[in-house]
Amino acid sequence: MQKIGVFVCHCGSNIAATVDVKKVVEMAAKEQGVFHAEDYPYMCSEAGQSRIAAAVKEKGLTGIVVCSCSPRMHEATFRKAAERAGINPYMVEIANIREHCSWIHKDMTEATEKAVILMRAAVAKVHLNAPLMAGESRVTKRALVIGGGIAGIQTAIDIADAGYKVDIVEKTPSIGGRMSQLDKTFPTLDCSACILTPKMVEAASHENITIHTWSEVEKVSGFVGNFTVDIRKKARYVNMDKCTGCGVCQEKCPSKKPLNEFNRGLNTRTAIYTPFAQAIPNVPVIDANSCIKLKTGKCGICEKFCQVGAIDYTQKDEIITEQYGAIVVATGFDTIKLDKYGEYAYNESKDVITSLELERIMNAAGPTKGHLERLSDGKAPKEIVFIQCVGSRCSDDRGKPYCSKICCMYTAKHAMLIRDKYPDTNVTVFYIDVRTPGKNFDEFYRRAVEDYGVHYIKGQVGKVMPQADGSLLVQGVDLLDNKQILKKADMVVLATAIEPNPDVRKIATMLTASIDTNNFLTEAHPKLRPVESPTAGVFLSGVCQGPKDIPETVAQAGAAAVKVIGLLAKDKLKTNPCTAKSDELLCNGCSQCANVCPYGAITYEEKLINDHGIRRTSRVAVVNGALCQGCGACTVTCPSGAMDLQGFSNRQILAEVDAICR
Amino acid sequence: MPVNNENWKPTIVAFCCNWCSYAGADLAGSSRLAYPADVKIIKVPCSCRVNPMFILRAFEKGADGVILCGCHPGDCHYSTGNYYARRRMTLLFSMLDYLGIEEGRTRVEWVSAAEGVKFSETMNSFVEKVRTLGPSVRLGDLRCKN
Amino acid sequence: MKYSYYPGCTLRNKAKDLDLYARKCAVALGFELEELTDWQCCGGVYPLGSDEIASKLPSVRALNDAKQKGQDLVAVCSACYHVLKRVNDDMANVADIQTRANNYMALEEPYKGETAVLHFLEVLRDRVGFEELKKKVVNPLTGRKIGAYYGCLLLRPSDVMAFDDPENPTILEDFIRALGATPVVYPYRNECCGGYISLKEPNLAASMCDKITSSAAGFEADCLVTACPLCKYNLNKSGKLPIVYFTELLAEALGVKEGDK
Amino acid sequence: MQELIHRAKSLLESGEVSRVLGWKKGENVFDVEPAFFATAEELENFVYNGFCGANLSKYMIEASTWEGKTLVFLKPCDTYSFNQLCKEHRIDREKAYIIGVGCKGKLKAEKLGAENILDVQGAGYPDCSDTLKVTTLYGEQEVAYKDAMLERCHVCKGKEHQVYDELIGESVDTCDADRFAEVAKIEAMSPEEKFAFFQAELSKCIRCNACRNVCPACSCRKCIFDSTKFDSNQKANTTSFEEKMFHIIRAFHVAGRCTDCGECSRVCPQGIPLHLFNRKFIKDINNLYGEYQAGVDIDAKAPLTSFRTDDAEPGVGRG
Amino acid sequence: MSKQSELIKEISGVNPLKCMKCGKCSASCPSFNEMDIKPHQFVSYVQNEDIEALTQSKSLWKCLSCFACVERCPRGVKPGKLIDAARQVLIRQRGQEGLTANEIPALLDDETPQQLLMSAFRKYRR
Repeated sequence: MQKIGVFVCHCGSNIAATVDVKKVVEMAAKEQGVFHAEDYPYMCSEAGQSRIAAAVKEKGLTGIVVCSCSPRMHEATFRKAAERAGINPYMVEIANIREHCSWIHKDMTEATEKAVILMRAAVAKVHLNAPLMAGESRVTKRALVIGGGIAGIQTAIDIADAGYKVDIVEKTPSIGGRMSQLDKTFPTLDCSACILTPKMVEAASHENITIHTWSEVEKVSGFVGNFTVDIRKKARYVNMDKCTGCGVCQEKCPSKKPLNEFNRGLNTRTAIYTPFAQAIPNVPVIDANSCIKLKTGKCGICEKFCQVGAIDYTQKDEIITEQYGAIVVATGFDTIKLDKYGEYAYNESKDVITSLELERIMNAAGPTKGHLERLSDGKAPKEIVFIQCVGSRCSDDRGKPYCSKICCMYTAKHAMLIRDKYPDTNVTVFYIDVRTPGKNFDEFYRRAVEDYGVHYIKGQVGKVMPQADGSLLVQGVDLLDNKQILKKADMVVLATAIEPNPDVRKIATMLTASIDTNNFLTEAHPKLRPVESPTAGVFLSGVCQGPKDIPETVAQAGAAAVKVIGLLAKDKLKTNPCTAKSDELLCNGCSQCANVCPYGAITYEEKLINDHGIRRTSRVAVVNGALCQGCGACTVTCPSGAMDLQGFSNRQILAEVDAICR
Repeated sequence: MPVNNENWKPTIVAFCCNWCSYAGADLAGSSRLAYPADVKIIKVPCSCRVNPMFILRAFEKGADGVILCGCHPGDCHYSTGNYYARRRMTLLFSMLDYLGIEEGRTRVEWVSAAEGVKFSETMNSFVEKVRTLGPSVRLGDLRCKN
Repeated sequence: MKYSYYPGCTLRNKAKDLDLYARKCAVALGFELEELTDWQCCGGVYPLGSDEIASKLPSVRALNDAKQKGQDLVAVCSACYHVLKRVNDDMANVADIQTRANNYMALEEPYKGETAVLHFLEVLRDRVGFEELKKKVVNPLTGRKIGAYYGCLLLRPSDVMAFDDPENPTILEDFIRALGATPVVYPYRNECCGGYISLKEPNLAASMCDKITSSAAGFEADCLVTACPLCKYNLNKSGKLPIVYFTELLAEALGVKEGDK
Repeated sequence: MQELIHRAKSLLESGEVSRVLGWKKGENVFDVEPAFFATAEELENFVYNGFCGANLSKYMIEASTWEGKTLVFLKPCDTYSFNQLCKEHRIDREKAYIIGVGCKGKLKAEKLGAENILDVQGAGYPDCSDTLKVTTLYGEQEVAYKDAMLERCHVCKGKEHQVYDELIGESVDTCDADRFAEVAKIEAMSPEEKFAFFQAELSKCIRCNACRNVCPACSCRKCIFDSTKFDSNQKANTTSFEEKMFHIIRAFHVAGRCTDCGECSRVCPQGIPLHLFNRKFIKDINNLYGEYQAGVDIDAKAPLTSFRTDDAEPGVGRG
Repeated sequence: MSKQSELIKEISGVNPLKCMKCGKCSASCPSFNEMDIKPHQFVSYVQNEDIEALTQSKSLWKCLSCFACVERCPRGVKPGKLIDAARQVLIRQRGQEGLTANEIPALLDDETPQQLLMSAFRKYRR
């Protein structure tokens, strides 16, 4: 039999103005098992909390009901207060008479009646509460970063600098990500490689960082502080320890057909390749789909020319298993496919390109060695049309409903760079809005217009029509002039929408991290916890969470690192004690609960059961309290009622139901 | 048995998952979006914690309507809980309909933590519906032919 | 294979070739077009107003007749195909139109968009197959450079028509290729010929058609092929290129054009 | 029948099985009950005839805990239950030697006017014929076999055994009705009619628990209706919650697991068509989540422990 | 007036509030130069409930129903449906018709297909 104390908060006038708190106290005192009831203006205050402690001492209370604001606000506060007063924190229940009562009802009688019922439900529940002990779990002091772009690199460096080990898993042969493909960066126009490469080198040479390139996360199990991750290290066919990165193999490789991914497929590469000159590690991989030796058994030229004997055609994929305390997702983005945007003739004309392709064309290491030229005939374009919002801000199924955020700025950058380097080339930008919120951003855009003479037209393009003479006829509209425009162009650049890397869905599933309708990872709270995923121990860095530019990405990467450091700095974590528990006397061992458990927290054991003196060996469910997150899916699936949830037991919830319907 | 008694107050139990719908109800509160006091909320960790027995018990003890609110499908804090809840409730409601229990006394609504307005509107419309149906009698009388 | 066939009013009259060759080619390709009895004119344009029911009824009747026979419904004229397909979509997916149309029709069993509406070209692509068609060609049109003219009605709105890629379709090009000729791709092939406007404002239609034929001629097309009598009529006025029905080309290639015309 | 006894004896003698699970003669020709037979002598009381409707699968739960193998006779429809129990780890397949017995439809004694029956010709195995000759106190009469069959046999799931070690005897697919016709008929009723129908049926219930005891899916070590976990047992069988909701909760607990073996309706002393609850769930599951027959595939995901992201919303289709 | 704008929304099934004023409709329209009120403006006229101007606009008779704007609109607004609805409001309510029977013979030639007549009837008349 519990001895329960009921504490009713006025919350100043927030509650007391609508709920007759004295009446609630009066009614509480009449409830069975209630040995103490009082009200106080601010229960959450220091003074309010000490009243609880005093009552516990004086009346020997075993359970506490606080009628106050939402448990989401102060449940933790009152649990701590109870603990200080010497009772188990899980003997506290909150009746939410503010958000769910006083704030939404006007009539005092009605609100008071409801508050009394909510109080009764909480009292009924506390009668059945049992002390729960939060368990502890060890924290593995190592972090995993998935994705080796600027977001992943920055997060890894920050964590490593704090003294913790970090592994980066990168799918492609080198770290560097999208940023390594860019030519210049806005709004400062500094060279992307010049600021990124030192970071790549720093990561690679950091004693606390291990980089797994050409690798993918295969499987994730465990929970915050204790993740176990299988990493597939794909066969590189090149011995990392022996290779000196001399590049002879690439010069000699006779297979030259595969499209160069790094150059967005604008040219080809060899079958053995490093994606770009500053690649880290500077060790090539063999693309098994194109390698003549691996496909036919004949060739072997690279092996012949490799002076250090680093080529190894017998390599196989390897799975390594590592333990981590925290995981950071930094999987970045790609541009959307343009197959559904036939009106822009992207698939029909080589001279209609995406902005990311233009980055490669402008880049000195790109397919045209940095010369701005048409891919169809190599001629210098004299008229270039940029089209904004291609696939962004679309509510139909062709594109994405969101603003890709970076396009306005990089288009201004491209326009400016072209006008600077090729003053006789005209640049026209069709835009819907120019969005430039950011430090020095609008100034940058204005510079493109005012100093560089870039022609901005407010309006969209309806159709791009390749002409018989090889030019492109652009049919658009100038909304401010209210005129339709037919413009002959030599090149059309599409500000193509960005979308999260398609792999993120697979990774999110493995991590049980949630994802929104656009495949962006969801943050735990959009404002207050923007770099944490709702899954404990999983953090977000970069565009996988939402469109952002480089400075924002780096800032978020640092923020994610801080959260990881905060976690790894702890030796042990408290676990949620409101977990499922199976009564082995009742368990049939039918496995239905395990089928619905999202965490793999339920296993089965053959156990010797002493059923009121009768001994038998039975197959019974056992819940791993460290894995269980307390959703309760198993409890409803269990036909015999053996599985119950601590803190939300069948009897507790039924007692609440009964109290409300009484 | 619809009653025209203006003063009749239905008893309504709302099960709300901790992560989305309970927070949505909090938001309705902090936004001062009124709904009838007939609604009493029971917090559960996830919509999948709601055993059909809880719902039947509520009716048996005198509830006139029971509503279950959870995270939108795809947004479950526990990834998949609401999908199981959805199947269970679909079958339970279909069974109640089969038994001739008035539809409209049970409902499932997905309400996110950001949908205070939806929470309030849902409760308003649900209470309105239950009011038109009057006190719940049938489930209690299922085994008591006079 | 037997299909219900909806010729449409123009094919009874000014576009007899389009109809005749379609029937002949069907025989040559081994399928049967069974003309619906008592079909009524589709109206030529799809009634856009969501509250228009009466003007949709002739299409519903044709669709329901095909359903009764358990056959897919084939049209050759682009406009008929367009109207039939869109009305069918309404009957399947727009509850209000479905209810009201069925109330008018008072059928034994309500019509709910069960019939599949096919354009003759779709029959060639999806049922016969262009590879198979190629094998049946006896007079390959080798050396001919033919521009496909799609116009609007076959392609748009693509969410309902689902005929081909609305901006870069390939079905007519594949068709031309199957007949042994060389397709000419030009950007105006899915631009409007002016449609009904040519009745009252022939000059406006002419200027539009001129853009189309000039563009095709610029890409060195010998002729344009179309499935629509109105497109043919409008385009013909510009006089730059000969305009032929696709069934005529098909008949020629299959060797069934000459003789008992 | 002699063949079955013969085979049982030889398996017992060879020591391959330690006991036999079958049906035992009762006082009357239609009084047949499940029984374990430990010796060849006991097998003299073994019977297999048209009244052996009882599904023996559930008895294998207990038999699985005993030493040695048990020979069990299963009709085609019983094997679904056997499989389902294997899936739920309640039965050890290795502990069973299954003889799949032929079945030509089982009889419902009540349909023959049970009380005065002295003898029924044509109900035995293998002499099942199209007509039954019934000898009663008041003389002889003839009944078409089909007319005396259990409801479940009219919606027979088929003559194939889902699991067995050997087969003896021919089976006949006796299905001549739509399994879901009755459910559909009720679904088409007005809410008032539905309620009146079920109220009338459920009011007959005397809470004898026969349905629960016979049900192969209701095999919990301790039923929640007898458990403290739901506060439902304070006053034995008399709390009104339990009384009113028993059949709904029971149907829900077996939803997705019920093989529709029909034992509940067969044993109900009040003649309540209890299968109508289970079949409603099966019909909904088939319609909403794809065809699913419990007990066919041991590895299949059960409908209530799986989901699709585009599942129907609760209440959809109810207007 | 507002009643008429409601009617237009109802007939067309279009929600003009979805428009983000990108101009893609006007950029796609083959009759743009013939129109006094441009496709992207249809939406504003309905929003502003200036139906009078819309129904008097010659744009009503210039739209070819080619669906290029419908196809390419990124917001699902479908301006072509709006203009058709405005045309219907006009011909339904006032009996104003863009084509009279007397005019027709003069407009025909030997080749005129039935389809043209049918379409024109549908477009210009009730």
